[in-house]
Amino acid sequence: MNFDPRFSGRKFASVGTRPIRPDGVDKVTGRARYGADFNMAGQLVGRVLRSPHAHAIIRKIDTSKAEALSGVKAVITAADLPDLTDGDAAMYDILDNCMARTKALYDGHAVAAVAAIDARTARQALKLIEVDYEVLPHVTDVDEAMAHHAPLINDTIFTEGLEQKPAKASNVTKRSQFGHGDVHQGFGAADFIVERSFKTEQTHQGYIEPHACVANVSTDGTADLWVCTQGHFVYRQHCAQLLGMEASKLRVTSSEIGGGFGGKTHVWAEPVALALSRKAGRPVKLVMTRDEVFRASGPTSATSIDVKIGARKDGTITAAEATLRYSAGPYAGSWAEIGAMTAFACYKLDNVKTVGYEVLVNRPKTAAYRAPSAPMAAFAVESAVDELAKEIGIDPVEFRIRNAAQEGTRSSYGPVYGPIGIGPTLEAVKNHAHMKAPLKANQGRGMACGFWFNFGGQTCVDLNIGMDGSVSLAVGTVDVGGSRASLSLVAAEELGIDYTQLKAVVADTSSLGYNDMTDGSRGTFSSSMATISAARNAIKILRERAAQMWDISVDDVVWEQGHAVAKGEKHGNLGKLSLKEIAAKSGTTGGPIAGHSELVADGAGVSFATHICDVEVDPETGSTRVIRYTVVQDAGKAVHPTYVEGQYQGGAAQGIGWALNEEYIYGKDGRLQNAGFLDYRIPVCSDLPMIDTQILEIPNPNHPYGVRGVGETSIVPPLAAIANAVSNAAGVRMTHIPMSPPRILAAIEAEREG
Amino acid sequence: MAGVAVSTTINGDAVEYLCQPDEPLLDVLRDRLGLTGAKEGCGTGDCGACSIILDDRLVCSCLVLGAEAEGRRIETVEGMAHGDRLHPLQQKFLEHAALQCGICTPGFLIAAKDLLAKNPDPTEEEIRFGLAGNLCRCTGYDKIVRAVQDAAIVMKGA
Amino acid sequence: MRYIRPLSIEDAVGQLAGSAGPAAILAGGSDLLVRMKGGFVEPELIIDIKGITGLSEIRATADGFSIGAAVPCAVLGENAALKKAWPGVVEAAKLIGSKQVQGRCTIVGNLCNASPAADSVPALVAAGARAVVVGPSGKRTIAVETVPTAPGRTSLAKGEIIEAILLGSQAPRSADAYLRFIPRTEMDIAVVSAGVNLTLDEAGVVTAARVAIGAAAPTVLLVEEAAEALIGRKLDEAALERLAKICSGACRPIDDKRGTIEFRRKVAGVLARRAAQTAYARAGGK
Amino acid sequence: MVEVTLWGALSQVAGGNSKVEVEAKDIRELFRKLAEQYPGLEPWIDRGIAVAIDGTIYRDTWSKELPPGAEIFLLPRLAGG
Repeated sequence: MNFDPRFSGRKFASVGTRPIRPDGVDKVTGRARYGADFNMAGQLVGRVLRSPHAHAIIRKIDTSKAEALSGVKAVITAADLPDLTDGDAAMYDILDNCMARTKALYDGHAVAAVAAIDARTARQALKLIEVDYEVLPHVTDVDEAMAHHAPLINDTIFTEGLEQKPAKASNVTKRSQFGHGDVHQGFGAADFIVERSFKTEQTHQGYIEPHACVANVSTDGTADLWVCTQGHFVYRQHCAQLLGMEASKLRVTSSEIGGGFGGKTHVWAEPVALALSRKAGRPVKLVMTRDEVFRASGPTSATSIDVKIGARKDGTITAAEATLRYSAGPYAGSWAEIGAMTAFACYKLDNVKTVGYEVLVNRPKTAAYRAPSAPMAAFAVESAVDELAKEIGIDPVEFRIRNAAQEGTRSSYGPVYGPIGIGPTLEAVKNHAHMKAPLKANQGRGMACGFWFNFGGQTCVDLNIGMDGSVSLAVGTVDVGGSRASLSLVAAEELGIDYTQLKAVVADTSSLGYNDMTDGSRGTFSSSMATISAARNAIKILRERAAQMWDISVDDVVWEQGHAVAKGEKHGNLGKLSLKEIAAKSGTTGGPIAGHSELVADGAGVSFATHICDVEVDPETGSTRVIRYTVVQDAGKAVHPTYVEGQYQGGAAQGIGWALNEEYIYGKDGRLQNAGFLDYRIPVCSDLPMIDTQILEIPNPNHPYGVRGVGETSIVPPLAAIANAVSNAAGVRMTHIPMSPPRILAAIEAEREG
Repeated sequence: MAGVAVSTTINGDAVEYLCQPDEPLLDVLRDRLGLTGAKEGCGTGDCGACSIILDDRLVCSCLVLGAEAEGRRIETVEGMAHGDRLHPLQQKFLEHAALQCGICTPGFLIAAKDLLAKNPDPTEEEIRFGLAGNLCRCTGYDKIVRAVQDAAIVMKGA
Repeated sequence: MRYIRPLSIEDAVGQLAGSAGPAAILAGGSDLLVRMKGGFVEPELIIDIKGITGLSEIRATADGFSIGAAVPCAVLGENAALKKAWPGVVEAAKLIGSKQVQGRCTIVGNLCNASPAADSVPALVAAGARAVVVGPSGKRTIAVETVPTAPGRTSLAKGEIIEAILLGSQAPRSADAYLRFIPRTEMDIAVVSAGVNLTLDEAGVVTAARVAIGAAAPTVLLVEEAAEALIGRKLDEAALERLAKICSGACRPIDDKRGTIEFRRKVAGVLARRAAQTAYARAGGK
Repeated sequence: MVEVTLWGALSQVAGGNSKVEVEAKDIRELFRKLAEQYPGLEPWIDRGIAVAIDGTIYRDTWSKELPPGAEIFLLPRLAGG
């Protein structure tokens, strides 16, 4: 298929408008069905038994008493999910995370599961399962896990990426390095150097909807799975592989999803529910409790980062270096690697070096969280950049403008940039009214920049034109925040019809080809590309049908504003045929009219944002209130600007929570202390001000409309922006996220005492 | 365990059900009555996704027993629209894109309805504190607050 | 498991006293249902007291107010007379949980849950509130601060129910105030808190005072030394400083997920000072 | 012939070279030739490598042509939220 993805600079009729989303009415009337809103006849209730220990050998599991309980229909352990991963280490980790095999690796690790006729029976059955644990020493802190004396979590792991293969097993699974130039020389040329260490605590995506699914395995080897997920095709692949099924025989339907933010990108409970259903011979509904969501799903890395940046008196950065240590949970990951790639991506640097270490700890398996790994790196780097600007005596915005990357700059992670938006976001911030708003006593202003790659990936779209001329759009990327609206706009744009003539749905895995998940800010970028391609394919058929109806050559038919138009003098009297008119005759002109697209949407454009934040700090209690907040971000092209603003605001709010109060708190026993929304404190409505947004549009050359992807970048700058604001308000540099009141007060007191 | 027979009124309709003595009203609504508009985000009263109005009081239905509903009046999100006419709050939530994933939306609508019933002309601060019991992880609350402000204007004019 | 809804306090007491297995009183349910959900309690009998005549009312009495055990905290805020007389108690009650929780939770439940961090308790203690206890052997009235004895434990005997909380009528030129510290603006449990009740003479000199600190020890602290530091003085800087110091010193806090020992100690003093200033201003002091 | 820059960990399995020269017209051929020249790279390629061509990152398009003189950068394949 000859689809040209290049940016065309067209004028838009639909794209850029703000209609009501197609799934909106269902969502405001309570009719939309989420993961837990689906039921099947005869369904059982599934529940999971979880390890109370952070690290323990599972000597024996006795399920006999649970099995004997009336109403219990199936009990499973790792033995019911045998290892079929065939040397695929990443899949093995997912399997082991779904159901611990020989060791429980964190508080909350699944060790067994039951399916029973009701929740009460299932709960009772869990209590009857006897697990014989041999408790092992554990480690939950990222720095402690790297120490020589630390308990070893997996003795088969030897650090990858070292020049020589290490002789000893280690909790460090991988070292990665990026950069160019000579940092030693660069620091030699610096007049000022800032060098600091930073820590960030582990946070959770905090989606309001717990993981939920209904699994139904039939005796003929086919199965259905209803689930809230960011990628039902990926879930199908994983579940099929782990259960030894053929992918095509497992139909996965994605429910409406109540938030994911990266946390619903890999399976947890779904293979367990399928295994329970297979064993019980009945459908099984498995819904995590909030406590389970925190203990066993989700979290992002905790980090420990050292940064060193040098600059000349004139404000030119001469060298930048960072060492980043990211916790991965008990399984190998590549989180520090991403941190190492993104850390200095905003700047034009001749000498830069970043080193990342992936660190195993006895905490839940780290999952992606919105621009995974980038916010922590940005916190460390942007804090140091701010401090350096202050030391040199340059305005922090000016300092960043002077050193900002631009088209042609070699990025800190390697390639040379095309057209990018960091400079324009900084210029917009410099001129923003927020920068001139007056500050009162105990208030401070901070700003910071952020970068994210954005992804593309495998994508399918079916566009079917009904005989009445209405259009249904079936997409394979889960709609996490309004993409059915934006994709409908794109289809309307291409077809030249009204937005209301379209209805977009997310198709199940049996109705459409494979799609990567909605991650990496790819939903609108990728599926809009496939939608454009599908629409153009449909238009080709529409033109053929019009040509047939007119009995002229298709080469003489063009598509303009939703109509086939016969071009050329000789057809001047033919008028035009609307999509509706062509569709009405489709039954006799060749059958249904549709456009399909299966493609790899590659070439996603990197995106940048700069945030400004004002805070007020109570110097007697360390309490911080965000009083003003502004997001400036490059969208490439905002297809539905209201939902783009929503992504900017949402990312900022999550970043504010992370910066100020959210953290996993572990006890000395290695158990999570705050597995609930009461003490895992995400921002509430009264914590936040209005979040002002400014959308910049620097087109991505690799998308017909210039779309870049907008979902993730907005969470990258807030940690640093708020840290800079708090540091300015409190008069002391904050280096530990979250900046909870006790940490701020302790820092103020320490500064006061000198 | 003996079931408890309950006669109550839900969205204006007389409803009878049998529930377990320890069964939260939320489970009754969702699992027994098919009213899945109220969501369980936490089950402990910390997220507000299961908000309903019980005898003119905003409550979390996860913190009410089904047995307690005897003889009382329950309003859920399913009862907000009149036929095909959306409640002004529902309409404004759509217009302002005050939802992204939408899981918290039913709870917010119910809480906002209660708020405006008691305070038809709230300030931004009153809206923010009035809705502090409802968590939203997607929007940063900005568009939710604006939708409620706008709905308040419409409702005063009505 | 059974759920009952007695119509008289005598019946409730009888059922509670006669229950063979664990029984639980249900008023607002905002603590009980959470504990049941978490599997921390599994009562065999749930006694819903909201059907009992008078328990859902706030009554003006000859010496003040009687707040029934089933009155939701939201209703306290809607009672103009109570709010005028005891603004500190009302603001404390109105800080418990969300609006949703407000519609259910009660100050008696807050007291009997016996959490060191209960919001309404320091305010009630500062206000000198008393609890009316009904049990198999009759009725007694006790000081609120004697109810919680340790985290999660109370001095109530088997079969005893707190029927109401009594608040006196405020003397002229008296007022109370309550402040707590939470990391967010809403929805949190107090990290530390302070309730202050002051009576002034015409010259603005404190003649009576009660100061209570919450979340700083296993049970609420009635800090008599802090009260003494205020009595006989106007609320000058020196008095406030001394108050803060005494309150910080009186704390016996722990390090936990909500705060550190150092933080609680320091902020207890800050809050006591700020609450005292508010109470003083409310009482007409300048 | 295109010059390909490897990131740190890759260069170690490619005999310590951070830049290698490969005769390849598209990404498919690039991966095949790289695996032939440096067998240590094969497992990395199997796990997934992204290719930046003049600054644009391609994760999946094997058919993408490598224009002569283009800047080719290999990068780890990333996870997103």
